Amino acid sequence: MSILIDADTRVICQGFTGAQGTFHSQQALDYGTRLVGGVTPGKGGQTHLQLPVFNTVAAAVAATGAQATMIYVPAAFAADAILEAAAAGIKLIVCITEGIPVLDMLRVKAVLRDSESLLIGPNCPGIITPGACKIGIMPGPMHTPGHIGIVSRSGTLTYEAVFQTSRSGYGQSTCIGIGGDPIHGMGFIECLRLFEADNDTHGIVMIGEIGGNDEEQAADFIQQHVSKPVVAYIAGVTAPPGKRMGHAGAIISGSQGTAEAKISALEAAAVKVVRSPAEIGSGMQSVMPS
Amino acid sequence: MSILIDADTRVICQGFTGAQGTFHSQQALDYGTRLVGGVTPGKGGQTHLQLPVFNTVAAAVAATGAQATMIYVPAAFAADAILEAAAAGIKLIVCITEGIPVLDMLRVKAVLRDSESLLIGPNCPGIITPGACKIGIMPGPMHTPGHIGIVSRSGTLTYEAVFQTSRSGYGQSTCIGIGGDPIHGMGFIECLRLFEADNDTHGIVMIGEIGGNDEEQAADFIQQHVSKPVVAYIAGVTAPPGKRMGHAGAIISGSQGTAEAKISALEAAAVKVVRSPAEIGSGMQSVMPS
Amino acid sequence: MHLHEYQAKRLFSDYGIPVPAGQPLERLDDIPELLRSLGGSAWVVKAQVHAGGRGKGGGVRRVEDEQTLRNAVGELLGSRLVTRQTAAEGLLVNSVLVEQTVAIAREIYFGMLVDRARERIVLMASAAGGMDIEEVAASDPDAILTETVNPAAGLQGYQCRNLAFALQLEGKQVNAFTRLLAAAYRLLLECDASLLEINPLVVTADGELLALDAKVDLDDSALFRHPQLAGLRDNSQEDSRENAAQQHGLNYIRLQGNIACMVNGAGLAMATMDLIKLHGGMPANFLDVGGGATAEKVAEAFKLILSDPQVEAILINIFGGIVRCDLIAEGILQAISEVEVTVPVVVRLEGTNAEAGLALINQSSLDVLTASDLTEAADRVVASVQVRDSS
Amino acid sequence: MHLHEYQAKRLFSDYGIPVPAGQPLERLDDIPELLRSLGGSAWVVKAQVHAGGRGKGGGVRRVEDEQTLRNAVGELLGSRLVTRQTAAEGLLVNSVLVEQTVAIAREIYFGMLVDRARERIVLMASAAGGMDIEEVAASDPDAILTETVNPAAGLQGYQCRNLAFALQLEGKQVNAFTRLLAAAYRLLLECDASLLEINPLVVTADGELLALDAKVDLDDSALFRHPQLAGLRDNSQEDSRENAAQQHGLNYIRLQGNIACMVNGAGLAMATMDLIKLHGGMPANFLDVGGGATAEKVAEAFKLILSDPQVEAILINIFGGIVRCDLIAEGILQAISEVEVTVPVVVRLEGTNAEAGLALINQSSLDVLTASDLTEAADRVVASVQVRDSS
Repeated sequence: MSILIDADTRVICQGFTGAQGTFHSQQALDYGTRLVGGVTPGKGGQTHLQLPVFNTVAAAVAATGAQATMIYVPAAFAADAILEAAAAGIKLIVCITEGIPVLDMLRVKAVLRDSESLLIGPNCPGIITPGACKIGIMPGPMHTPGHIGIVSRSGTLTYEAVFQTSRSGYGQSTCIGIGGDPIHGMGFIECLRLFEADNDTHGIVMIGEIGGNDEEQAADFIQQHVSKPVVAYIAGVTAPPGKRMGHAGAIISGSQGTAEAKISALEAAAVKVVRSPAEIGSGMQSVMPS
Repeated sequence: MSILIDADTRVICQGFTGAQGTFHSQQALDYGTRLVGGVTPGKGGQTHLQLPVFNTVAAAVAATGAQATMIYVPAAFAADAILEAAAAGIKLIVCITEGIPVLDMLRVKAVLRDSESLLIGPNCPGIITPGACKIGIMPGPMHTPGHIGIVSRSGTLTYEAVFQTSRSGYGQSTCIGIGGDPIHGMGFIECLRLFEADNDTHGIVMIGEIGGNDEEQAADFIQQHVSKPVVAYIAGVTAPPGKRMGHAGAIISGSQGTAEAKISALEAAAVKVVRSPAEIGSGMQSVMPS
Repeated sequence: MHLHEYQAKRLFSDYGIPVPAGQPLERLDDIPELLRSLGGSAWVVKAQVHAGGRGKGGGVRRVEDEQTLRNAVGELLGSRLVTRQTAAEGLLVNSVLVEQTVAIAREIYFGMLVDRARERIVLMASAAGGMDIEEVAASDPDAILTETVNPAAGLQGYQCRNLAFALQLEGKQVNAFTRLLAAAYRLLLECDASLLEINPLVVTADGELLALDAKVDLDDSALFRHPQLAGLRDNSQEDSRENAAQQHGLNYIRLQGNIACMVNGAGLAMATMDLIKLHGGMPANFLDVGGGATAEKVAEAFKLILSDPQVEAILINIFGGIVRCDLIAEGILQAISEVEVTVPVVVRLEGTNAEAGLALINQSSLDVLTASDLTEAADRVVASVQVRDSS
Repeated sequence: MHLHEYQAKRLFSDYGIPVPAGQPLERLDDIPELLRSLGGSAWVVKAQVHAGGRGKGGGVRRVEDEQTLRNAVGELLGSRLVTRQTAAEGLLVNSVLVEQTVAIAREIYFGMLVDRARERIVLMASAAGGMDIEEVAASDPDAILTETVNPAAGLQGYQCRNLAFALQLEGKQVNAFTRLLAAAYRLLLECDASLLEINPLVVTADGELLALDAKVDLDDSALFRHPQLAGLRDNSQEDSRENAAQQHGLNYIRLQGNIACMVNGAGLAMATMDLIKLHGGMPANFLDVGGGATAEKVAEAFKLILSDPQVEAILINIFGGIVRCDLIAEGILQAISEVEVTVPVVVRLEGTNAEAGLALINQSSLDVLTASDLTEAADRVVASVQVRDSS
């Protein structure tokens, strides 16, 4: 078991014939992902990586029954690509592209509200169910099939969590990088809900960052709905206020968004919050039934 | 009993101090409607018809607990007025104004989709529960408290149905003119559902017109969900094709929209369809248990 | 409100939708100047009327020299063009559009409108362009491709590509098509158009896209925010009676029968027509005098009705609501005494102050019949015509 | 990307948002010409830097004759202005904005931005304008009014009126405010602004609305579709090291500590800083070398780090994913041999080909420490500084 994807998930790649799309499609194939084709407008009918290329997602879905997509198109066209996937009935949309304009994402989210499609990202490493299906740019080999669900706003910190939970013998059920953009798809709560319901997930690692209030809301959700052990790490205790959105941003977010506020909220929800990124694995050991 | 409104419904008027708003507010007060105030931007704080005037609907709701609104503002500002009422939490919005641009209504409906507010109209006579509450431009005196629910796309034809059901002794539980604009609020189906659930409504009159396919959909709904006797009249058997929306409109609507198509659909749903507008009352007599 | 092709194409140009080189023309004398600025060696002359089917009606002529051009323009200007979409008397041709000819490789249909069922803007396209698209839709619905626009996001590129690839457009045509659709969408929104149609949208021999025809209808209710567009109205293309009616706040449509009717409310007006038919008569018109029926309005309505020589009787059906029936009755009597009414008039009044209104009419010396209900009113007016016809 | 006030106000003018009469100035010599075209008898000289709090920092001067104006401009141009929002060294004043003075009746705060929590554009207003609005929000949240825009409908008039009446604007000010907000909303959408702030928005003694200050931030990700706006960037207002970093695809922010770090990935970079602190050290910077870390990039990162005289040790933390650790190790060794590195360097490599990478470093003759895990790496780099400091 796993969440969202497994060995049977039929995946396509949007931006298939581009440099990024080609490289990561090959990596996905090598990992065993059931990639069934790709989309590059104007190259429909060609063959790429021995798979069919389609002009549109709708055509790809009709021909292959694709259920998931990974998007590697340039930022200027990424919002359109997400909406195309949703309109074609793709259930899981993984957008790797970074640098999508905020107003584009605002429009995308307004449309997805009425859609059954789930979006992961943008600006994220993607999702992997070890040994079964990899949709994204994470390095496959360090993952181990197992029982920890990982959800993270940060790319390389996800790898750290994977590495440590692999080393400590738990392995991962599914790992999801939800991305750090201000307006994004699935958040902590949606992922936590799925992990809680997944029989094969025995514990959860959640990795947050400063900014926004997603972690605070996740803490509320954990307190009410999550029975499985959760280990959290929040990056940015020493981070400078950084490039702020002027006064208005500060007014909107109020006191929320600091690492300390997030850590307090999570600890109040009985989450094991580790202060060092090196303690994710050992933190998990301390909360898992032996 | 009745649907949507009763003697306790607190009503405000948007466009309160204008000519139309003033006239019909006075008529509503005379009928016994619990009108609690009105809105005219810039005239907040004044008194009109011995009732308070507010600058915004939000202020009116806060001060009066208004639950319903009747809108008499000019067409150019009517969409804004509807959205203002919805944002202020008004549950029943009755828009009398005619001539609202179609694209404005498109935007209004897109927003109302996510709202709990119900819209009646625009370009409609409004809604009345005889003897209890009148929100609209229908003449009050001809209505009689009773047990027939009336829903109609046409203004004066509603009056015809009211007149005939009053004369034949049934009276009306609630009468709703849903308006004839291409993009409008509540349709036949929403009203039929409420009438079906209302213990005080024993029979239903439905008055349709050529154009669109609301009547066809209502026929489907009646077949599946309405147990009470329904009498229908469809205006426009002899109407010329009229001002059509070019080819595209014809393609979209296909064979639907003619009076004959509507009559067939309704008769297939065991609705008593009368061919003469003079037979609404006698038609009701023929289907009501005596 | 309909726009003429040349007006729609000017809008197209403003929004970046490619159209053939062309200019409108209203006077024969302007031909030399037009040819100097337009250039070219072969042209198409297109009658500017508010109706489709112009080609089969002889309103579109291909010419290859100035004299033939002059002849074509001379024949069309001032004539009345009859097509399958016009009334029998046709429509007056006040202007023509002269365009350079185009080498056509293929013809596509494109349309965009506000769809009342979906409550969304819908795009439609078909590879069967240039043909009677309604027939295509009826016989082969799959030949019509549609895309629905979500207002929160607006028209998206993928929607244009879905249509483009389904139409088997190729290479740079896909992007050109996408740009064209984006421009059309912007035009529809910014001008409050209720319909925008390009039939045919052609691919030229050079592979370019070009709007060979152009149909734009504007939302009358939104004209208040487009004063410049409102100025494009051409009243010569409407029925003169309907124009006159509009000026007096009356909604009038002429029909083929002999029994005129005058009603308050569009639904009741349609129902009254149906009723006349049901009782064996033929309605001569649809006429809604609206809510605020005054004596002047009723008088104007009489004039309008009587200007139709086919009318042999009049049925007045008023349901008094806000409008009081006694005031309406006074208006009727006053109008009949002013306008020379030579045909039988049957009046049915119901609602507010109906009895007082009927009493006024019955007491008057004028020859007006009253009816106590709708059925009686219909019977009486139909009978009055039958009597007249058999006499 | 921040805009200068004068740039933001030029945009305001383009969109119909009223601003005081004013002109930017970069040279003292241009004063006479400026005064000729601007006119007036009293002016405000405002230093153009990317920071708030200019008034209290002495960056805004009121002057009433040409000589005082000249003195004020002379003092400001070329100086570094320090405010509560700048670093200690302040920001270079390359230009000033000279405006006619305005008689102010009251001051309002207005802001508009993309709110990540609501995923909507949000408008904010407060009667407490001209003040430190963040303090107002913290001490009296009810003093901040908000309206959220539904993207399917866009900003509505009632939302503007809700704010206007709550601010107790009167008469024609309500419509003026509504027009101003509609213009601001259009600007935000059409320019891909992430923030638009007017503080204060003043009501003048004559009852007119005027944007006395203007702050516009643009979405960097969207600049590709606004080449003209992208050209407004003023690099002199950014930290020079951060500018240099950006040119090499590095994300660098300078901090106050002495232990530099070089990391791939923003999250891991923040975590590495946290780790240094947790082990008793002070991070000198945030530095994300990104996904495609090449030898050149690593070399540039070293140069950047070493240009900070406070740096006493360097921690390199790389988690190899797509990037192979052995290639990174080669890059590190090559960079150290090229750049003169005089401080201790601790390297932690993990992930793809980590062992090969560590072996390369351990086999080299260069003085680089390796660590087998994160904790050891942090311990070692903190210890190396403590040894140095105590020696």
